[in-house]
Parts: sequence; C-alpha cells; structure tokens
Amino acid sequence: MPTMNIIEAVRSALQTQMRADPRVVVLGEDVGKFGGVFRATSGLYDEFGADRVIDTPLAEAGIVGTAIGMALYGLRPVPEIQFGDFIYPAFDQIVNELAKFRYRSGGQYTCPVVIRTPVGGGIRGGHYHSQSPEALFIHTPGLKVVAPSNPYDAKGLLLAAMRQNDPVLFMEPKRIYRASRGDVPEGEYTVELGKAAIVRPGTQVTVVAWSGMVEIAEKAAALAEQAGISVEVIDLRTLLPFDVDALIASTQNTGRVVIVHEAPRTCGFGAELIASIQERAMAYLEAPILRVTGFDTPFPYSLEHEYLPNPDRVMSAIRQTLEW
Amino acid sequence: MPTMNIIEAVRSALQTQMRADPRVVVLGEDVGKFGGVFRATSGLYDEFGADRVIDTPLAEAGIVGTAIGMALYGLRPVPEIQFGDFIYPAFDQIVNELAKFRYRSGGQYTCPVVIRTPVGGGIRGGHYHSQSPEALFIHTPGLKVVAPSNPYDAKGLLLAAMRQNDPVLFMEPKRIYRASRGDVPEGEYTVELGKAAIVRPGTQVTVVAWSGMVEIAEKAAALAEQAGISVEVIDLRTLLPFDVDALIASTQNTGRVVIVHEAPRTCGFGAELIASIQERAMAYLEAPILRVTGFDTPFPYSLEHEYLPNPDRVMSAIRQTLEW
Amino acid sequence: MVAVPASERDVRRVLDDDGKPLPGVRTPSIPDATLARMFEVLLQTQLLMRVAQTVQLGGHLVAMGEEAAQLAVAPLGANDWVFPGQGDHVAWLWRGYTVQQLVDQTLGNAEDASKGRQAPGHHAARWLNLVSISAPAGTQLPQAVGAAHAARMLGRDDVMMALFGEAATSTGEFHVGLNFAAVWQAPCVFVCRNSGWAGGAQAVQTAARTIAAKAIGYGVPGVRVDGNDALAVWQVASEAIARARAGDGPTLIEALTHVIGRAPDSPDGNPWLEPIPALFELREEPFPKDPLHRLRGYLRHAGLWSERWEAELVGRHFDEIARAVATGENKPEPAIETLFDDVYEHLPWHLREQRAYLQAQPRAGDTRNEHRSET
Amino acid sequence: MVAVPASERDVRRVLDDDGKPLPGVRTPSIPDATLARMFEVLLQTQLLMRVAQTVQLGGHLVAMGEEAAQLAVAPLGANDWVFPGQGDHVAWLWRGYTVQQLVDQTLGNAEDASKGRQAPGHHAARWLNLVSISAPAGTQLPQAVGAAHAARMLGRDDVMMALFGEAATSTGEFHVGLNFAAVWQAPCVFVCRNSGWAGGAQAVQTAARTIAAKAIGYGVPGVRVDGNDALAVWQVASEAIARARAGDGPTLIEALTHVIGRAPDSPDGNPWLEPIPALFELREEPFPKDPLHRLRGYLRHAGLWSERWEAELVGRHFDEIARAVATGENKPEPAIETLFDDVYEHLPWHLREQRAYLQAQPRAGDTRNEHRSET
Ligand SMILES: Cc1ncc(C[n+]2csc(CCOP(=O)(O)OP(=O)(O)O)c2C)c(N)n1
Ligand SMILES: Cc1ncc(C[n+]2csc(CCOP(=O)(O)OP(=O)(O)O)c2C)c(N)n1
Ligand SMILES: [Mg+2]
Ligand SMILES: [Mg+2]
Repeated sequence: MPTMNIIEAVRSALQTQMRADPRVVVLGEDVGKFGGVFRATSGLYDEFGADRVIDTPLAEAGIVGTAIGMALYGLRPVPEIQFGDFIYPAFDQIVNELAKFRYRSGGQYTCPVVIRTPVGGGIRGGHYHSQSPEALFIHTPGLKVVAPSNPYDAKGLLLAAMRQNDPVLFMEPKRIYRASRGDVPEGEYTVELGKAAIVRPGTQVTVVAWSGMVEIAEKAAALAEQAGISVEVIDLRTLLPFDVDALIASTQNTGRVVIVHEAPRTCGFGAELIASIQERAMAYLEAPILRVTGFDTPFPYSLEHEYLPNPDRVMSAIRQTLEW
Repeated sequence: MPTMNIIEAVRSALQTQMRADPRVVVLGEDVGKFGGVFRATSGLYDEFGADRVIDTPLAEAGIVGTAIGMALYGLRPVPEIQFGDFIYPAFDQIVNELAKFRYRSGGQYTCPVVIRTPVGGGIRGGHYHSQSPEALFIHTPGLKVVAPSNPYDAKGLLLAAMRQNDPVLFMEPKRIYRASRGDVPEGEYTVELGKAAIVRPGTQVTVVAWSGMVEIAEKAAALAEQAGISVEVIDLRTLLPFDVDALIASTQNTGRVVIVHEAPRTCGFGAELIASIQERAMAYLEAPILRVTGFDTPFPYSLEHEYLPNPDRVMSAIRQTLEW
Repeated sequence: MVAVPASERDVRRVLDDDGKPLPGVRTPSIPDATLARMFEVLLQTQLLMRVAQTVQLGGHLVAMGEEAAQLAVAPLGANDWVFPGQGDHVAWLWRGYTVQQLVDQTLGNAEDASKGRQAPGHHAARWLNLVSISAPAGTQLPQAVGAAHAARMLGRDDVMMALFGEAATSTGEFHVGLNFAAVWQAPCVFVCRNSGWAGGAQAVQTAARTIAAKAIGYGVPGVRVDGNDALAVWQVASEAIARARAGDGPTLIEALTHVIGRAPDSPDGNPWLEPIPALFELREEPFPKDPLHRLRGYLRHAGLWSERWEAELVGRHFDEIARAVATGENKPEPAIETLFDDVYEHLPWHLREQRAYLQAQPRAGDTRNEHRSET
Repeated sequence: MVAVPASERDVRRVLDDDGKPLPGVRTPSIPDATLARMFEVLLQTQLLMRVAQTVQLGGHLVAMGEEAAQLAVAPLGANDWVFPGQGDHVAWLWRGYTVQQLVDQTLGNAEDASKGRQAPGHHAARWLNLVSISAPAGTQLPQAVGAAHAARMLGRDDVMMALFGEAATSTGEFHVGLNFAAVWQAPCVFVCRNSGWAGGAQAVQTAARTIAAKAIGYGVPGVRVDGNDALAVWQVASEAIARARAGDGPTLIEALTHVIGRAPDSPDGNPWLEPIPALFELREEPFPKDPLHRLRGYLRHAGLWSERWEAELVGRHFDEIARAVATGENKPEPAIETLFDDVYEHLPWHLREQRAYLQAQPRAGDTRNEHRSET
C-alpha cells in the first residue's frame, strides 16, 4: 500500500472519484492550472480539463453559489475555499441556500456539494490563515461537517462525502497536510460518515478531539501513560452528525472526559459535546467534563504557540479530572 | 412613567442617544423616510435628517462595511439589519473585520458599532424571517451580544451598548415587538451590559432564557407554581459576555437547571451554558442540565407552532430534572 | 476617462400605451395561441392578486404591475430552467404551476409541493424546472450561472434564466453572478425588473443612469426594454435566449416596470402595503401602464380578442381561484413528523431523537397533558 | 443594446519607457523635493523587497513592480486616510511608517505597533491615518466609503483612498463599496492595481475589456493609467482627489502594472513565489518596465538625479534596512499576557480567567512542569 500525506490522500480521493463519476467537478481559486495553493488539486486539470477543474475569479460567494447551481442541475461539485478563514463571503450561500435547499423545496431539490477547505493554525498564518470555524456550520441544520486527522481517513471520508447526497463541509488540517503520513490504499474505499474512531483505547479518562488536535491528544495520552494513567482517545472524524454512541460508551467506561479543540472556547463544539454527554451519561460522570481549547481571542500571530492547545495542557486537564 | 412596547423603547433609545451624541448615525434598508419595516426608526429621519438617518441600497455587507468605516473615523453608527436572517451577507464584515479591528491593530483602531436586528420566530415568517443566529456571534471573540426581552431592558441595554466602545450585536425579539409593554422612563438610563436579571426568584429549579423565550420561561414557572414547584427564572439579557456569576449562584441554590432557546439545539448557546455551569458547579448539580430548544431543522413555516419551545415543554423539562 | 453611460432613451418598445404597434417597429412573430396564452396568464395573475387582497391569502401574492416583464420566461423551452425572484407569479403559472399549487403553497397545507416548509410565495417545482425560491435577494444569480455551466459541460443546450428586482442589483451576489457568467460565457439570461420601488420607500439603489449599463462592467450585452410591453419583452428575451443557446454568453435585460404593490416581506404588519390598499379593490379601469391593457389592445387590433372571450376567461379563472382557495383552506396542515424530513436524505440520530420527543408531547385533547397552558 | 466598453488604449501616460516625457503631454507640476522623495521611496521599497528575499523576513514583503501605482497616495494630504491592500509598502513608507516599524510588524516582535497580532504585511498606523489591513480581499472598500461619508457629515474635507489588486474587483465587497460610494457621492478614490496576476495562476477575473469600465455600472468616472509611470499616477490621482474633495464624488482608477512577485498568502510553502525567485537576487539591471527606471530617467532628464546621489541613497537605505532587521530580530516577542488585550476595551471575566490559566501554565525551565513534552 502506498504511503501518502494528507494532501496526497485528498488528491487521490478527488482523482478516484472524478474517474469514477463524470459528474464530479472541482472549482475554486487557483485550483486549475496552478493545482491549488496547497497543491491538493495538482494534476487534475491536466487529466480532466478546464470544464471539470475550474479556476474561478476571487469570490467565495460565487464559488459556492455556482456550485449550488451545478448540483441542482445534476453535477457533484467539490469547491475549494482556499482558506477556511475566507469562507465567510460565502456564508449566506452556505447557510441560507446550500443547507436549506432540500428542506425548503420539500425534498424536490438536492445539493450534493462537498466544500473542501483547509483549517487550523500552527503555520504562523495569523488571523486570516488559521481559523477553525466548525462550530458555525455544526449549528447549521442541513449541513454535514467532516474533519479528518490523518491521510487514511481524509481519503476515505472524502470519498464517502462525495458519494452521498447531502452538502458537506470538509475541513482539512492544514498544519499536518504534509507532516501526517500513513498507508493509504490506491483507488476506492470509504470511511463511514458519522462514525468516530477510538485511536487509542484506555480506561481512566476519555479525550475527545478531531482534526489537528488528535495528534495533540495522542501525545497527551502518551504522557499520561508514562504517568501511569490510561487514556482513551476518540477521533470524532465527523462532527455533524457526531457519533454520540461512541462518546457515551467511552464515558460510561471512564467516567471522565476531556475535550480538545483549536477554535475559541465559548460556544465552540466542545460545549455541545459536554451538553450531549451530560444529558445522557450524567450518572457515570466522576468529574466535570473539561475543555482544552483555543482562547476567546482572534487567532494571534506571534503568540500562536501560546494560543494553541498542547499536550501539556491536555495532560493537566486529564490530571484535573482524576483529582476532582 | 410612560408605557412603551419594545419598538417604542428602541426608538426612544435611539432618539435619546442621537440627541445626546451628534456622532450617532442610523443606517439601513428603509430606515430613513420610511422609518423601518418595523417602525423602529420612524420619526428619526424628520428629526435628524438624511445625513444621520441613512437609507442604503440593499446590501448588508455595505451596511456593516460602511458602518465600520464610519466608526473608524469617529462616528457611532447603529446599523439596522432588516431581519436577522439577512445578516449573513455581512458575515465577513462582522466576523473578520468588525470583531477584529481593535485586536488586529493592537488597540489603535476601534469599532463602536451597534448592529440592531430583529430575531426569532412566531410571526409565521418561515425560513428567512424567523432565525435566531446568536450562537454564531457568541462564538466570535471581539463582539458583544445583547438580547433584551422587554421594553425597559431594550432601551436601557441599547443605551448602554451605544455608550461603550466595543462592537455589539443587538438582537430584538420581533414576535413581542408590540405585544410586550411596560413602564419605560423617558430620557436617559442604562442597564449594565453583562448582567443577568432574576425575573422570578425560586428555589427548586433554575430556568435560563433570553429574548422571546423569557416570556415562555415565566409562563412555565407559573405552571410549575400551580404544581407546587418553585422555579427561578433568569433572563440573561447579555449573551456575550454572559453573567456566569448569576448562573452559578442560582445553580448552587437549586441544583437543577433548564435552558430554553429558540435556535436549533446543536451547538446553540444552551450548550455553552451547560458546559460553563458543569465546569464550575458540578458538585451542586442534582440532575443533568436540560435544554428546551428549537429543533435541528431550518425554521419551518406551517409547523412553526410545533417548532417553537412552549411552556408545556419547559414544564416537562422542569419535572424531568426534579424526577431524575 | 471612461464615462459612457448607456442611453436612458434606448428602450425597446413594440407597442404604444394602448397596444398599437409603434410605427416602423418590427413586431415579433408569436403564434396566435401563444399570444392568447400570454394574455390569459397575465389576466389570471392579476385576478389572483386582486383576490389575494380579499381572502385568506394575507396579501402575500401581491406584486402588481410587473406581470409582463415576467413573460421573459415565455420564449424559454421546457428544458430551460428558471431561477425566479419573489413575486414572479407569471413565471410559475406560465410554465404550468397550477393556481391550486400556488394557493396550497401560500397556505402551507399538506399538499404544498414544498410540504409547507416556506413562507408564502417561496415556491419550488422541480418537475417544471422552476427552482426553489429563497428570500435573501440575489442569491439565485450565481446559482443560475452554475446550472448554466453544468448544462454546457454536459453537452446540453439548456438555458438558465434568473429573475430579480432592481434592489437585488445592489447585492454582492448580483456582481459575482454576472462576473462568473461573463468569465465562463455561461448560457444565462438575467432579467431585472426595474420598478424603482425597492422595499417601502423609493430607496436609491444605484447612481448609474440605467441598470443595463452595469453589463458593461462585466463585458456582456445589456438591453433595456419596456417591461409593460409584453411583445417587446418577448422580443428581447428571445434574442438573449438564442444568444445564450448559441454559446454566445449571457445577457442582462433591464425591464422597466411600474409596480403598484409588492409581495410584503414583513409578516408582522405588512407595512409595505400600507400606502396602496385601495388600488387593489376589484374594479374595472386599468391602472396606469397596465401591461394587460396594452396586450389587450394588441390582441384586439390583431383580431384575437373579444369582450366575450375575456369575460369567459375572467369567469373561469375567478372560479378556479375561488375554488382553489376554498379547497386549499380545507386541506390539513402537514403532519408533525414531516417537520424532520428533508433536512438530510436520511434522518440522522439526533433528528430521530427530536422527532420522537415531539411525537411524545402531550397535545390538546390528550389527557396525559395535566399542565397544558393556553399559549 | 448597451455595449460600449471603455477603450483599452485610453491609458494615461506621461513618460516613455525610459522616462522621457511623451511629446505633447502635459507633465504634472510636482515640487523637486517631492519628486526626489518619490524616487527615494520607490528605491527604498525595492531594496526592502530584495533584502526580504535574503534574510529572515520570509519573503513576506515581496510585491515587486507595483511600486509606482501605489504612489497614488502621494498627492494626498496628511489628514486624508488610506485603506491599503496587502503589499502596498510604498503607501506606508510614503506616509512616514519607518522601515523599523515595517520590520517589527513583519517579525511580530514586542515593538510592533500592532503588538504582533497579525501576519507579516498586515500593518496598522492610526497616527498616519493608515488603516489596519486584513487578508480578505476587498473588505476595505466599503469601509473607506463609510469613513468618507463620515468625514463629509462632520463637515471636514478629508478624502479616503482605497488600494487593491485586480482580483479584489471580483468580490462582492468591491461592488457594494463602489455602489454605496456612488449613491452617497462619497469623497473616495479607488485605486486598482491591475497586474493581471491574481494568485499563482493568471486566473481570469473579468470578461470586461478594462477594470475602469466597471465604473460605468456605478455612474462614476473610471480612468486608466500606466501604473509604472509615477508621473501619470500622480496626475490621475491628484485629479481624482481634487474631485472628491470638491464634493464631486468617487473615481475608480485602474493602474496597469507589471508584477513579477507578490506577497505570498500561503505561509506553508509560499508556492506563489516558486516560479520567480531568481528575479529577486540583488542585481543591477532594471527588470522590464521597472517603475524606478522610468522615474530615474525623468529625474535625470530634469537634472534632479546623479549616480552619486542614488549610490548614497542605496547605501543609506540598505544600511537602515539591515540595521532594522538586526534590531528587530533582537527584540523580544510580545509578553504572553498581551494575548488577551484589545479583544475588548476592558477584559471581561472569561478572558481574565483564560489569562490566569495561561499564566499558570508551566513553561520550559519551570520545575513545576514534570510532564513537559517536546511539542
Ligand atoms: C439580502 C436581503 N436583505 C433584505 C431583504 C428584505 N427585502 C425584501 S424585498 C426587499 C426589496 C426588494 O426590492 P426589489 O429587488 O426591487 O424587488 P421587488 O420587491 O421590487 O420585486 C427587501 C429589502 C431581502 N429579501 N434580502
Ligand atoms: C476573500 C479572499 N479570498 C481569497 C484570498 C486569498 N488570496 C490572497 S491574495 C489573492 C490574489 C489577490 O490578487 P490581487 O487582488 O490582484 O492582489 P495582488 O496580490 O496582485 O496585490 C488571493 C486569491 C483572499 N485574500 N481573500
Ligand atoms: Mg423592485
Ligand atoms: Mg494583482
């Protein structure tokens, strides 16, 4: 099996699906001849041509708006938003249009659009090349939200997303685009949407993470192991709908939960996970569910290393739940 | 003291502040000659003229974008977004610009802009005249979010918002714009931002609500009283930063909490309140914190009466926390 | 210095104010049956809007005066798609959406094709290639462009038409829609109903002398047409559709109209209708520049109209509307469990949970409900 | 039919390719000291960008070839405001932002006027009426319009100038900015640097023959100018500024430039710089259409230039830049507790809590930290 990084896995998913389904098109800023700022679409233009790999003017509302029209007509567009931070000009098209088309038409019109976008910090990108806006979309009924943490899942989840019929926001962890490498099958396979993965089994504390934070959670679990603490790490993978069963099962086992995310804390997705877990497994909880998150500031430049959750902070939270 | 409804209280706040501070300007679609779709700005054009009460073309990004520029230059703009549902074309200006100007310039530039917008359902407005998007803005560091439930608070909070120096999203409960009436002083007074109100004291269960849902919470508390249950109702009033002390104090008293909001449940503000309370007062909680919310669907038309939280549902949740 | 505005006087007209062909102007050759149908749909639409004032439709269908401009859809083929704005009733009726369907949607009853999901006027008819409407102005423009590009990519010659009011030209969506269409040379026709009446007040939307002049900034043709002149509208629309179909790219059409009422956007009080309710009483005289009056004149002149025929049409359509309203009012509202359908293709766990919760709620007449309140 | 595109050949030029005034063209009367300063700032900027390739500035300052177009800010007064785009270094240096300030921001050290909050190139200088830059393209346009309206409302005659690249003309913000400016007749000048180089590839941004033609759709004047001709840029900018100041409304200026490098937007690999690094080695020959070369020619022709003077300038500015970089690199990063300042005017409870949490974190060299990892 070949080894790929996340960029290569994404590209392989796109290429695989474009070969399998002539309705799949890719569009966005510089995705064509240039192959994308992160090279995720490199080579696709040469293989599939300008009609299916479309360089657009700089306008996210146009990228998503036209993708919606393509989907209504029968295509399966996979628009790229160059950075998650630039998704807001398309916010109305995503939230008021894409997410609502099926519902508002009583099921007559569907919008199978998969929006790919790199998210997260750690690349010294400052305010506008670092954001993690998942919570905004998780609060939007009609969307699915997917956030892989490694090459295998990136390809399998992207293929799964492109093969189902609901709009998906597919958030890619740009910091580890190239750093995260692993075995990835050539050709077709899918990773089921809506299913979490236990990336490390454990018994005393559950740590829940997704995207770039899974790596941090795993490092914290390794630290914990050195300290004799057994930590279970759950990679949520799909954020909407999220795998509540996996969360509850793990909580019932461990009774202690720590949630890690990069986005600002207040009203982040961590809050929803806490609410959902305590509604269903209050009797099992031995301690409050803790969050290790980005701070409630815009994403900083110079102090980004202070802003981002790190294994030490996760480890402190693990200890705190145990000592409660 | 005169009696006013919420629309009149908002208008009175605008008029009071425009008289007191020549830097205050109002802008938006039809806010001028026509006085606004809901009449909130009616009369202001005649009193303050076209320079300070500005009819704009149909473009929310323009309304907020120009308001930012006005604020940078030294004015105190109070833009109106005709319906909260139409705020998304301005999302980038709000989230990437308005909220970040102070931070990104190291405090050199400030944006004292108060965006007023009617929110919430109950007027048979369907998808696009009913939404409650507060969670999106509460997740945006740099903004303050205010959501009054009655005329007195509407005027006092709006005056307070216009007199401080951070951007505020001011969400008005359109369903009770006219139905909610109460004593409102003429002229100047403020209600402090960041402070909740205990609108009904009680001992057994805390119900937290804001905006149009406070009325529902109060009705549920009355039902509970008939059933011999003492309910404390907290009107949060300011959602960001929210009054965590009031929540914790009440939770410590009652040990049982129900949160009511109109917005869809998943990743709504209720989740943050649950997370914050259980982090700080887990030892006091006698039962899981429950949510009574809108469903995770687009806001429906025909079935809106089924969609909206009502006193019966809140009452069921109250019972459930007691029977846990 | 570049400052050559499109001439304001360069407006395509075929008929004079009373429907007589203007001297020296080519009239489009439209089959008699089509002309009759155009008249019938305009009449039907006006009747519907008048009735909407007097019955339980809450004034929701009213957008009087822009009917002929909406006939831009008439030269389209059935495979072409329409992305309408709010209030484009003619577009729906022309393509075969029935009055009953229109009324069912307005009432949001269980037989609404959209299952009562949206506020009145927000129709959807997949079977007619009429795209689901939303309220946010201008959003349908880039969508139409995307569909147009898709059609071409799939080797079909379908044309997409987007309709919208002049205030929508102020939105960012208008700009990106026109720009993408021009860059892609997409088979797309943009029809702007310019009534100079946006919202309640006459808010100024642009300082350009014409809407058509905006086409220059995208490098596409822009045309102005008298939007109350059904024949001129047919003519410019046919030309633009032919151009799009031939692969020659998009066109922006500015149809000058004269609105005396519009679909209210504020369910709470309908303030935008306040100044004009009297106009909507059923009455005989045409209102100024009534597009129906002009088409009637043309048909009469062409020997295609008689008083009897119109009376018959009025009678028939009035009855149909009345029947549709009566029927529609008696239909039940959608079943509560449908509230959760169509958010996704398949119901995810959290919506299954929420549906079960709603179904378990005590209801009126349900004795489990001991603490039911009045609200 | 409205289809009169702005002429592509109607481009204002004052200087030929070697800086000689074109025959029959009026040259603007610019004081000698100002001309010398224009040359000095262009030179300083080019040096800065060349140095940025070779030292620890990560290539972040590079946007070579558009320097003269940015001199559109030169005729502004100190009370006028500038809303720059990314890479408009000339605008900053011209108005008095020092190389040290520029370097401190690029390095994000503790003396950056913006406290190290933003990525390189996103400056802010309130004291110079230079507005804080953000990355999302086009957002500064409506902001400039708002400030312009505010100035007029307050009875001042300040003019606002917004700078941006041609790709920004594709955004909705461009459209709403121009439209609001036109409707309000706001004292605003829009300067588009049209390099035909948006992002990495030559993505087509518009099908219009010119950017200036877009002005027609807003009812404002549009002008094209040779953006590598500092004198022509001065001339059209002066005219537009005067018009705005006189209350005659906004102007759209299209400055044709020739970019051979740009500020990279991707901190992860800077792919947009890949094709051109060799061009940025320190070398003597001018690159094609180098605006500095042309201005040098003009100054020489006017007796204002000598080789010695330029050598002196190069030496002085090179030293200053080298010193600024060395000094900047030795400054500490901002203190960690500043992370929470300026989100709001006053620190709310949740940020106080988060600050306390951060301050309590164990750090390297801190023995409390038993489980510190490598990451
Ligand atoms: C983005 C957005 N903002 C505000 C509104 C509220 N609104 C509804 S209709 C209307 C005026 C529309 O005028 P026009 O485009 O001319 O259409 P007409 O009503 O004349 O058909 C406004 C401002 C809206 N629908 N969409
Ligand atoms: C809204 C938005 N989307 C995407 C980007 C990413 N991006 C950064 S620069 C750039 C190209 C800009 O080209 P142009 O406007 O011509 O400016 P130049 O770089 O030539 O100064 C793009 C697409 C952005 N900055 N903003
Ligand atoms: Mg109109
Ligand atoms: Mg450029």
